[in-house]
Formats: sequence, structure tokens, C-alpha cells
Amino acid sequence: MAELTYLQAISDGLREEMRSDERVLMMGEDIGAFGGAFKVTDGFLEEFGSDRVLDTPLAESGIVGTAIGAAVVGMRPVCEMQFADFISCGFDQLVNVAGKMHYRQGLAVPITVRLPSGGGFSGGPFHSQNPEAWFMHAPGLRVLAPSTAQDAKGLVIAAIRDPNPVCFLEHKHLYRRVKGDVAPGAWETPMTARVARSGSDLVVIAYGAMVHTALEATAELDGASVEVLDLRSLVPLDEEAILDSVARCSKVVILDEANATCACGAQVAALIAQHGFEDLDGPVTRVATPDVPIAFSPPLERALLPGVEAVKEACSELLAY
Amino acid sequence: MAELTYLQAISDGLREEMRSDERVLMMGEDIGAFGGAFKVTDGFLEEFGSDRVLDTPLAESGIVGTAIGAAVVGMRPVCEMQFADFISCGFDQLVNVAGKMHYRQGLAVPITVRLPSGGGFSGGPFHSQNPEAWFMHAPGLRVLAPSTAQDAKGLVIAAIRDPNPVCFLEHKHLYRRVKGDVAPGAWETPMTARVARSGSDLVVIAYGAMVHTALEATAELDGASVEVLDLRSLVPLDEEAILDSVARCSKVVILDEANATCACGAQVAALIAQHGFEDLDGPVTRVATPDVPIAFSPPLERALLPGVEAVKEACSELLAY
Amino acid sequence: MATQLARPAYAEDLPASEQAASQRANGHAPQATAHAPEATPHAPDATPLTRDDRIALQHYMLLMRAIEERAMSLYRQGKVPGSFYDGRGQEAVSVGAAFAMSPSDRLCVLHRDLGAHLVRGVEPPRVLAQYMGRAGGLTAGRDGNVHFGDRHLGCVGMVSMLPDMMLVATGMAMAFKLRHEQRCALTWCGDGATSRGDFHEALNWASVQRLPVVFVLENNQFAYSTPLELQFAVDPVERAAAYGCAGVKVDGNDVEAVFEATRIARERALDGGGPTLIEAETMRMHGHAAHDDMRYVPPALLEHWAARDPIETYAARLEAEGIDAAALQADVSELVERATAAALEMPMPDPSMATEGVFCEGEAEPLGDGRAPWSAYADAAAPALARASEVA
Amino acid sequence: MATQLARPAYAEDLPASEQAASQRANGHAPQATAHAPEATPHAPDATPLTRDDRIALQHYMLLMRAIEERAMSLYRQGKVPGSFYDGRGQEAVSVGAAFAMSPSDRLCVLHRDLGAHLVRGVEPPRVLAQYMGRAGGLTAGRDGNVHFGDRHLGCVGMVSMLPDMMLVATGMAMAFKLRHEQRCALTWCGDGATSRGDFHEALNWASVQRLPVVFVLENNQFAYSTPLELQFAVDPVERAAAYGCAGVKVDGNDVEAVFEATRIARERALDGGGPTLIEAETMRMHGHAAHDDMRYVPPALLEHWAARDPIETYAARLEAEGIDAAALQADVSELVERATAAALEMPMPDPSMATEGVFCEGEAEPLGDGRAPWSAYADAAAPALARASEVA
Ligand SMILES: Cc1ncc(C[n+]2csc(CCOP(=O)(O)OP(=O)(O)O)c2C)c(N)n1
Ligand SMILES: Cc1ncc(C[n+]2csc(CCOP(=O)(O)OP(=O)(O)O)c2C)c(N)n1
Ligand SMILES: [Mg+2]
Ligand SMILES: [Mg+2]
Repeated sequence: MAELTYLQAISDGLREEMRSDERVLMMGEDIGAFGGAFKVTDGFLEEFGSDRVLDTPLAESGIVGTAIGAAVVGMRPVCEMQFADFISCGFDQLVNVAGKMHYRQGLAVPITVRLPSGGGFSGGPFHSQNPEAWFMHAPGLRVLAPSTAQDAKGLVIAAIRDPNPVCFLEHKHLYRRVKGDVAPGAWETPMTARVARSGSDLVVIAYGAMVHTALEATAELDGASVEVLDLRSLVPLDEEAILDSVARCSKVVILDEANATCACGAQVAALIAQHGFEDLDGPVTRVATPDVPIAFSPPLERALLPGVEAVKEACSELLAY
Repeated sequence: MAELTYLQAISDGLREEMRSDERVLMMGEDIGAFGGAFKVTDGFLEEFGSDRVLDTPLAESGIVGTAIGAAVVGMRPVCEMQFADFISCGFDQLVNVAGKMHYRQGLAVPITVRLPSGGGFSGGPFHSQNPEAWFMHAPGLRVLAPSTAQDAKGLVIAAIRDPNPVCFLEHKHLYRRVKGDVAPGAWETPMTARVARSGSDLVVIAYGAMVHTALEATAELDGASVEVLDLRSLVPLDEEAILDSVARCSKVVILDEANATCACGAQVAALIAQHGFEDLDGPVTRVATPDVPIAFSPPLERALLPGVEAVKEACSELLAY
Repeated sequence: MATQLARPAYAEDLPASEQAASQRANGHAPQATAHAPEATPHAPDATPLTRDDRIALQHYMLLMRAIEERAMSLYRQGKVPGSFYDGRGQEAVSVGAAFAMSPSDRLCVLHRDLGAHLVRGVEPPRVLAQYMGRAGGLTAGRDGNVHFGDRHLGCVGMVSMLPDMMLVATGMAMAFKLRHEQRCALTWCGDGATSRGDFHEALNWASVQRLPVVFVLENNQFAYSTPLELQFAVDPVERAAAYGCAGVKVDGNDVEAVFEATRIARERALDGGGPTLIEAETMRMHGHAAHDDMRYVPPALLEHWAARDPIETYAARLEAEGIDAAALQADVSELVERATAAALEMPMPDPSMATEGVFCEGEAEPLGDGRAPWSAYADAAAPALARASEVA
Repeated sequence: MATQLARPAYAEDLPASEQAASQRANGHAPQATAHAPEATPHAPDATPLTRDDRIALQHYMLLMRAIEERAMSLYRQGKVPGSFYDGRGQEAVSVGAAFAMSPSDRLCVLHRDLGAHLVRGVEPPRVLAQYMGRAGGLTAGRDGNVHFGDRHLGCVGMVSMLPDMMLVATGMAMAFKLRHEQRCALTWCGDGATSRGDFHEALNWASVQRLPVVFVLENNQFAYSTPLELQFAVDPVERAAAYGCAGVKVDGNDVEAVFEATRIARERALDGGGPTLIEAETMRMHGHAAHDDMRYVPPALLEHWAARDPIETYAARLEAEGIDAAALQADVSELVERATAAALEMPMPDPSMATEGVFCEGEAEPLGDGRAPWSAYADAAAPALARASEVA
């Protein structure tokens, strides 16, 4: 076991797969010579060569589209968007070509699209987005969003091995802030939810960076026993785990860093309101970023992103319900 | 009052605005000489000339991007996507340039993007989509989705006059199937919900083509008094009207033609589960298209899209709860 | 230093054809003569077409037209849901280009290119079933019209968004190059589709990386109702050079000219010479789709092109060589009648299948090889045909 | 028949400058001499730059560099959140191009083009406040770095997605042409950004419709770490002709060469000659952003370009003409110190403003005119300056 940052864990997972499976290749802007904007693929060019670590032109549709082509003839491309935000420029290839291929013609598209996402460091409106709900709403795409170093490694390996297109959301704000013991070798984390802390009075459901916000906010909360459920995988969504937590806790707060409307949290809330209705002892409470672009200046950004205080407040209020 | 189809009503609204406001122009593929794939702008080229009715190259990013440019220097462009599905090719310009412009620099982007959407006529996976949730999840975009001829006219006029980017979802399956008395002249429909039928035992919340499915399914339902709420506007979402219906009816079925996950219906359900919780006498029930591309062949397509029977069943079950 | 990909370990997981290709690239003897033309990828420069090849070219063009005509009448009878798109007048472009491709090449086939599917070995009844949304169609009713590709025959079905497949073909070529395989990708693209960003991203990318890919620009004078002059100010084939891509223009109504241009482009691709943009000038002789009466097309333009019908002109050429073109037509008519009867007997899909298969749940199944009827590939044709018949 | 747009009714709703432009286009006398250069849009062909113009060019280049240097030190002190991007070495491209534009022209300014903002009249304290995310910055803390544009000065702030603004500029030009206004749109674009589809869609569209737009391709040898040869196989200026667009290449480190190329391109645009792609060859002398140590750049390349520093070479030229370049530098240093002090006094934004203004709730406010310091626009400068000072 080595202690790795979330970022190192992703690199480690990618490297394992590059070493063990020559079908795997990396593509993206500045991922080779520079090692990637965040240095996730640092050293890859040296180890694996420019055939398998491709510095591409600045063209996101090109990256996703050519990855699809390579995938259907037997490769396992891993594409990096320099920031998740730029997937808007490759959106069509992702949702229409990759997402619908298997349903339409039984042809699998084993690509992984790495999406450095999320805010919290003054990235501004174009370097802070959490686009996962767009993918969740597009049939045929898997969507993963780890919160820990361990899961980041295990899920990136699972993503590469999955025969389907996978959107892998790696939260930039966790890259160097989060560390953990990570097992060596190649292994997969299942695409299911994980109880990050078990409890019985209330459950906070979150994923990505918000798991840490949830844990911090509820570490001590009026002596209540608060469960934190880390979704890890958004598609498939572990409905059973969600409903199970709700059944045990009866109160639920759903936390989203994405803009609130039609976010993942909305889907989770809708699921609970329909299938967990009888277990509920209070309103299905959401905490999320309002429908506003993510501002650059720290006081504005802090006002937008869900923080520890907001989560505490929501939990306290619901506990008191 | 003239009886117009939904399609004629849209044409009528567009024509009124073209006549009364020379800032308004039409752009899109085949909208001029051909009058548009659905003939919505038939005769416009003859009446308004090729300066204001632009047959564009086949380039959706170009259509949206140049419309933005024209809008910020004083025009009011109305862009037609030949099918709503093709917005994926202009997605970046829409969500990043248009949607965030006013927040970032106080510059309004009065464009209307017309999106012939929806299935029901064997359009297959690329001519049947309901992409509205993608827009709802992108801050700064208004999203309208009329269900009647009257509202189609009034909302298209409201869209053009609104200083913000508006996604106008016109349901293709309503174009010629739905008719109604439409007042002449230029007038706006407010961006609020409309009670399509009032009732007290249960409310079905829908928009677009699904309003008609809701009305048909609940016309006679075990003698129950079923309200149908037609959202009309998805952004802004008329939360007050939704919560009001729920307060009065206590039971709610939310109907979506879009793929279920993270759809508009998920947002409405989440809203109710949080803010209408105390009024609920049963689970917040959703009926939607499963997360599957819309199949071409009639029996498959029928199996996917929510039909009258499915709505009836959901309502009956909830009424019996 | 960089890992050498001299003998990729993953080659074991590839289907037979992809293995063979990899092995050839690595100096292993090809299995028997299954891919002989690729072992000697340079076909003779002069008159590479035999008499039988010529018959085959005409056969596929006739078959495309006959199927589309039959489908149009099925459409009018209400048996084809949605709309119906055909490629009348463009038969030479799809047949000529596909005819130059080897079994292990990969094709992304466009909406006016039924001929290419037929060349690759798709059975006519399945095409008609596809149009009618039947269970036996190539997408089992999930997609319609020519939005299909038979993955068992090395084809990837197009998406509607044009020209997205240019990037997919570019990506295939990227894999071929990376694996040092002697294979080529090909796709078609319309004149209208040249205006979209993906056209640019594909041409630029393929040129920068000198990828073995061929783009056939099917210039049929219109994009729906939009004429060329509203689409571009300069013929897009002129752009090829500015990307660093070979560019050639051919008579798209001359099936041998299209074949020859494609054959040369493919050789260039396999030789490491990078991509080629072939512009085939032709005419869409029908409306954009069945509902379109084409009143925006000047009648004189239609007349001009009608006189250059690719099938009729080729028939005259064949007749001059002593081939009975009328007999070919008769064979095809009969074949299509049988195919129609077979298709009409196929059931509609079972509604319970509607939600199946969104995700791949098991192992990813690879693309298979297509048929390659050109005589230069003669030995390769047999296994591909066999595989084609496995499909149904 | 088509409605004639001889005197657009909507002109009444336009701001003064847009009205004036419309009126001119329709034969109405311009208001006083407010836009004299546009009434006579053809500036003299020979030596259009006066001694004062040359001083101004150097002033703006020096100002850009000084502000960016100061900002970099503020960044190191932790006063600039996020990262910091500058345009060192590229001052001539942004200043030279912007200097050719008239008040009523419209600009979409890119991330290495601070000089263009300064030419248009943006006040230095607001720029520094922008970098630091202060309330007094041009976006009031909503966006950072050079992601801004002062709409009161005829500028639209870029989005990060490159080169999206090329389409926005094309759309502006579309409106100018439609309204028969003698105005031009201009935007910059990087060498890396040429690979994206929007580059293609913009050039094609502008060429088909012969729009009055100028694209300045800022070829600074790198896109982040990516060198030109991984971006394109052929210099993208070669593509201009294949779109039907004028294409010229200039020394991007020669501010007068950039100015002159832009001036000519603008004239062409106003004359109905359509768009121009100007490639300005230059070098990004700093890393992509503050965190980038540029170890991927060959030192010899940096040395080559360091010897051609746009400011130093221009200073030598000015000195030869008897202009005291050192004094200009001193003025600028002082100006920037004052600006920094002013910016540092500005408060951070009020968190309660974070959710305000996502939608425009009232009437859409039009873009205002920018400053145009070139002497040929002398009479036009006054109102623009006045408007600029209204902004704060
Ligand atoms: C991105 C995109 N936008 C719009 C359409 C709708 N559409 C279908 S075919 C067509 C015209 C295509 O013209 P062209 O590329 O010349 O091909 P052709 O049909 O003439 O073979 C259009 C606009 C589309 N398929 N894809
Ligand atoms: C569509 C898009 N993808 C990725 C990025 C991330 N990115 C920011 S700047 C940059 C390099 C841009 O290079 P170039 O266009 O040459 O402009 P330069 O920075 O050299 O002026 C990249 C890749 C982006 N801004 N936009
Ligand atoms: Mg065409
Ligand atoms: Mg650059």
C-alpha cells in the first residue's frame, strides 16, 4: 500500500492499464511532452512512446471522434479533456456517435473520456463546470465520479476495461488535496455506491468533492448519527444503495456541486420521492450550486458552491423536522 | 380568431415579429428557398428577402455562433435547427457563449433557437430527441415548450422579444396534429404554467406533446377529478403553479417524453419532494421514456415513448394509493 | 524509451482478420492466401478491372437502384415508416469507391451509399427489412433507412449528424497506423457536410498524422435544398492541399473513374502517403427524401445529368465490350423481387426488445471483414462471404 | 419581393453610434463630425501613421507589458486568484490590429491581447482589478484574467473555448452587412485554435457571405505545449484562398506591419471584398500561464525571438526618428504604479452579487463605441473617450 494523492492514483491506474493492455492509448491536448495540464500523464510519453501517448491538435470533437474510431477497431483509447468544460466542443460525437452505437448496431465503443471537473480554485465560468448531468441524460454513456484516491484508481481501471463509453469525472479540487492508501497493481472498483460513513438519523448523498464537504459538515452535528453515501457511479446509479440508506435513515440531504436544475441530485431526489416515499420522515432536501455560471473571484465562488455551512444548516433543519 | 395548426401558429408568430421588428431575422438550413424542413418559414423568403431569411451553410455551431454575434450588435436572430437533435453540434456556442454572456459582461444575447423536437413518427435515434434538460442544466438559457397552437404563437413571440437566449422546443408531432383558435396580431404568452384542466384528486404535470397524452389518459379515469398542468416554460419554471397544484391535489404524476434520468421531470419531482412534501398523499410518480435512444420501428418506438395506457396505469395506481 | 509495438500482445484478442493484418505488418506469413492482395498491396497499375469486375460494378449499381426503386414503392404503400432517402444518380460513387476496398479495410457508409453496403456483402432482404423497420433489418428496427452498417462486414453505420463519420474513419486509420497494419479506412461525405467543423477537424488531423484514410466527397450539387454557392465560395477539394492532404476530382458518374481514384488513394494510404480527399462530381437525381419534390432544382440541371446517368452510360460501355447489360438488369429485378418477398415476410420487432442493448454487457465484439468482390481480392472474398451469411 | 431595408425602422433603438452608422449607409448626413473617418472610410494609402500615432503604438505596447509584468508580481504575491496568462512578446499583434479599427467597429479580444483592450480605452486600474477578482474589475469578479471585454467600448469578452469568438465576430459582420453599415468586426485566433471546427465554420461562412470581418491569426509557435507541427501540416494562412478569403502573412513583431495589414483588411471589408485572414508570426515569450516553465521550448527559439522583441525594436525605430522612447517607458511605469495602487484599493465583490444578472431582466443594452486613437479617426476619438469614462 502506498499513500497516493487522488491525482497520483489516477496516474497509477492509467499506467497499470497502459502496461498490461497494449490496446490502451492516451489522447489529448498537451498530455505528452507536457504530461497534461494537471500532470496526470507525466512521464507517460517517455515510458510508452508517442504512438500510444498522443499529443493531439486542439480539437475536442476530433479527440472524441477519432477515439471512437480507434475503439471500434480494437483499441481502448483514453481521452483527456484539458478541462471538463471543453467537452461541450465534442458533445455531439460523445452523445450521438459513442452513446448510441451499441444500441443501434451492436458495436461496442470502449472509450474513456477523462474530465477534470469542478470548482473551488477560481477557475471561473469555463474551468469549473460539473457537466455530469448532461451525460446522465444521454443514453448509452457510463458516468463515474470518484471521491477518494482508492476509488479514483479502481474506477479509472474499471472505466478502461468497460466495453462502453465512460465519462470519468475527476475532480480537480481533489487532485492534490485528497490522499489515501492505494493498493498496487491493477484492480477494479465496482460501479456501485459506497457508504463513506454509516449512520441512522439522516443520510447525505453526494459524489466527487462534495463527499468531503458532506463528511466535514456532518462529523459532529448535534450528536446526530449521519450517514454519508458516496455514489461513485452516476450511471449506473446504485438505486438499491440509495433506497437502502433512505430506508434506514428516513431523512435525506442530497448534495451537488453542479448547477441545481436537472442535476444528478434532482434525479436522486426524484428516485427517492417515488420509490422511497414511504420511508421518508421529512422533505427530500437538496443543497446544490444555484443556476449560475461559476464565478472567478473567491468571495463570489464561495457564495455559489455548496459549503460546509450550507450543508450543516440543511442537515440541522431536517434533523429538527 | 383563425383556426391554425400548431405549425401555422408558429409561422404566424414569426411572421408578425418579422413584420413589426426589422431587427428580427431568420437563419437556418433550408429555411429560405425550401421554407424549412417542416415548412414553418414557407413564403418568408418571398416576403422578407434573402437578407433577413438566411439559408445558411450546414453548420450548427456557425448558426448559433453567428446569431450570437448578430444579436449583440442589435439584431434579434431566430435560428432554426433542422431537427432539435442537431443542437449537439452547436452546443458549445449555446451553453458557453450565449448562456454565460450576460452574467459575465452584462451583454444581452437576444437569440431564439427553434428546436423541432420529439418523437412519435419513426424519426429514429437522431430525429426524435427531447434535449430540453440539457438546456435547463445550462445557466442563462430560457427554455420554452408549448403544447397548443395558441401558446406556440404567443411563446415564440415572447421568445423573440426576450433579451435572453431562448431555446424554443416545438414538438414535431404536434405540428399538424394540433389545432386551435389563435388570435391575430402580435401578443405574448407569459412564461408561466397553465392549468390545462383543473381537478382535485391528482395532478398530471407535463409539457409539449405529453400534455395531450395526459389529457387523453385522464379524460375519464375511474371518475376521478384529474388536473393537468401544462408547464409551457421550463426555464423559468413556474414553481408556484406546480406547488399550488400539488397542494390542491396531493397526488402527482409527472410526465416526460425525454429520457428519464435528469430530465425536466426529475427536476419537477425534486422540487415537489422538497417544497411540496407536506402536501403529498402518495409517491411522486414519474412516467418517462427509459434511458434508451428512440427507436425507429413503430412497435419499438411505441414501447419507449410514454403512451396513454402507461399514464392511465400510473394515475390509477396512485389514485388507489 | 518508447515501448516497441513490434508484435502487439493484444493482437491475440483480435478477430482473425485483424490478427492476420497485424501479423503481416510484423513479417509473419499471412494465413494461406486469405489476404493475398494485402500481402501484395500494390495492384497492377494498368487495367486492373477484369470483365467480371465490370459486370460486378454494373450489378451493384443496378442492385442499388432496383432496391431503392422498390423501397420507394413500398414507401408509397405506407410500408416504410418515417421518410425515405435514396441515392439515385449516385450509384457510381458508392459502388466504385467500395469496390476498391479490401476485406480488412473499414468503411463508414453514408445515406446515399447503399451500393457500398451491397458491395460489402449485405443481403438485399435485410436492406428492405431495415427500411421497413422489421426485426430482420440490419438494426432490427432500432434505426431506419440507410442509418446502418453491418459490423460483421467491416462497416460502421453512420449517425445523422454530418459529417461525424469522417472523424470515426480517421480514428480507425489512427489505430491501423499505430498497429502497423496494412489497412485503410474510408468514408463518404456530402457537399453540404463540408461546412461543418468535423470536416475540418478530420482533414487536419488525418493530414497531420498522415493517416491511411480516404474521404470521398460526394458532390451531388445540393444539400437538401441548399445549392453549392450558399455552401462554399471555393470548391472544397481545393482545401485538401492546404491541409497537406492529397486532393483529386473525378467524374462521379463514371464508376471506373471513382474506383480508380479510390484504388490509388488506398495505395497512397497504405504506402504512408496519408489521406486523400476525392471529390466525385455527381447529381442527386431525386429529392432530398421521399417528401421533397425538388422544385428548387432547375429542370435543365436535371436534364444535363440525366443524360449522364451512371448506369446507362456504363451499360453502353459494357455492351460495346459484348456484355449483355439487359440480362444483368433482368437478374437484378428478379433478385429484388425475391428480396422484397422475403423482407415482407419478416416480422416487426418484438416491443420487449426496445430497451435491450443500450450498453454492451459482455465482451466487445470486433468488426468482421467485408466482402471485396474486386478480382484482385479474389481469394479473400470467400471467407468474407461465408461470414456474411453467418450474420442473419 | 424582398422588403427593402433602405432605412431600417429599428435604427431608432440603436445607440447613437449604431444610428449614425446606419444613417451614413443610407445617405443621411452623419451627426456633426463624430464619425468623420467612417464618412470617408478610405484612409490615405501612404504613411498613414503620424509621429503621434507612433508614440501611441509604443505607448500601448509598453502599457500592456508593464501591466502584465505588474500583474505577474501580484500573482506571485498571491493577489491574483486562479492562474495568470499574459501576452509577452505579442504586444505588437494586439496593439497593431486594434489601432486600425474605428470607434464603431467591434472587437472580440483574445487572451493574449491586453493591448487591444487598452487601445479601445479600458482603464488600467480596471484591468488589474479584473485580474485580482475585485469588484471594480471589468467583470466585477465574475470572470478572470483577460476573459473580459468592455461592452461600452465595443468589445465582446472571449469565452475560453477557442476559437468560438471567430463565429461571434462573423455574426457581427453579418449584421453590419445586412444593415448596410460601414463597419467591420475583428477577432484574434491562436495557431492551436485553428484546429477546431469553429475556425472552419467561421472562415467558410464569412467567405460565402463576403462579410466585413478580419481574423488575426496570432501564430506564437505554441498552443500551450503543442508545437505547430502537431497542430497542422500546412500553414493555415494557406487555407484562406481555399475558402475564398484573402490571406496575408505579416511579421507579428512589427507593430506597423500588423497595423498596415489590418488597415488594408478593414478597407477591403468595408469595400465589400469580404474577410481577411492575417497571420501574424510571433512568439509567446512566457509559458502558457504563470505555472508553466516552458521547458518544452528550445532555448534557441526563445533567443531568436528575444532579439526581435517588438517593443525594443520599435523603440530603436522611434529613437531614430527623434522620439524619446525611454521617456515613454517612464510615463508608463508611473501610470501602472498608480493603477496598481488604485486597483488594490478596490474591494472584493459582495457575495450577495454572486447570483445576480444571469438573465437580462430589462432591455438589452447595446454595445458602445470604443476609443480609436489612430489620428485618422481623430474626431471620432472624443465621444468614445467620453463614453469610456462614463463606464466606471
Ligand atoms: C449536422 C447536421 N445538420 C443537419 C442535418 C440535416 N440534414 C440531413 S441531410 C442534409 C443535407 C446534407 O447535404 P450533403 O452533405 O450535401 O449530403 P447529401 O444529402 O446531398 O448527400 C441535412 C441538412 C444533418 N444530417 N446533420
Ligand atoms: C476548445 C478549447 N480546448 C482547450 C482549451 C484549453 N487551452 C487554453 S489555451 C490553449 C492553447 C491555445 O493555443 P493557441 O490557440 O495557439 O493560443 P495561444 O494561447 O498560443 O495564444 C488550450 C489548449 C481551450 N481554451 N479551448
Ligand atoms: Mg449534397
Ligand atoms: Mg499559440
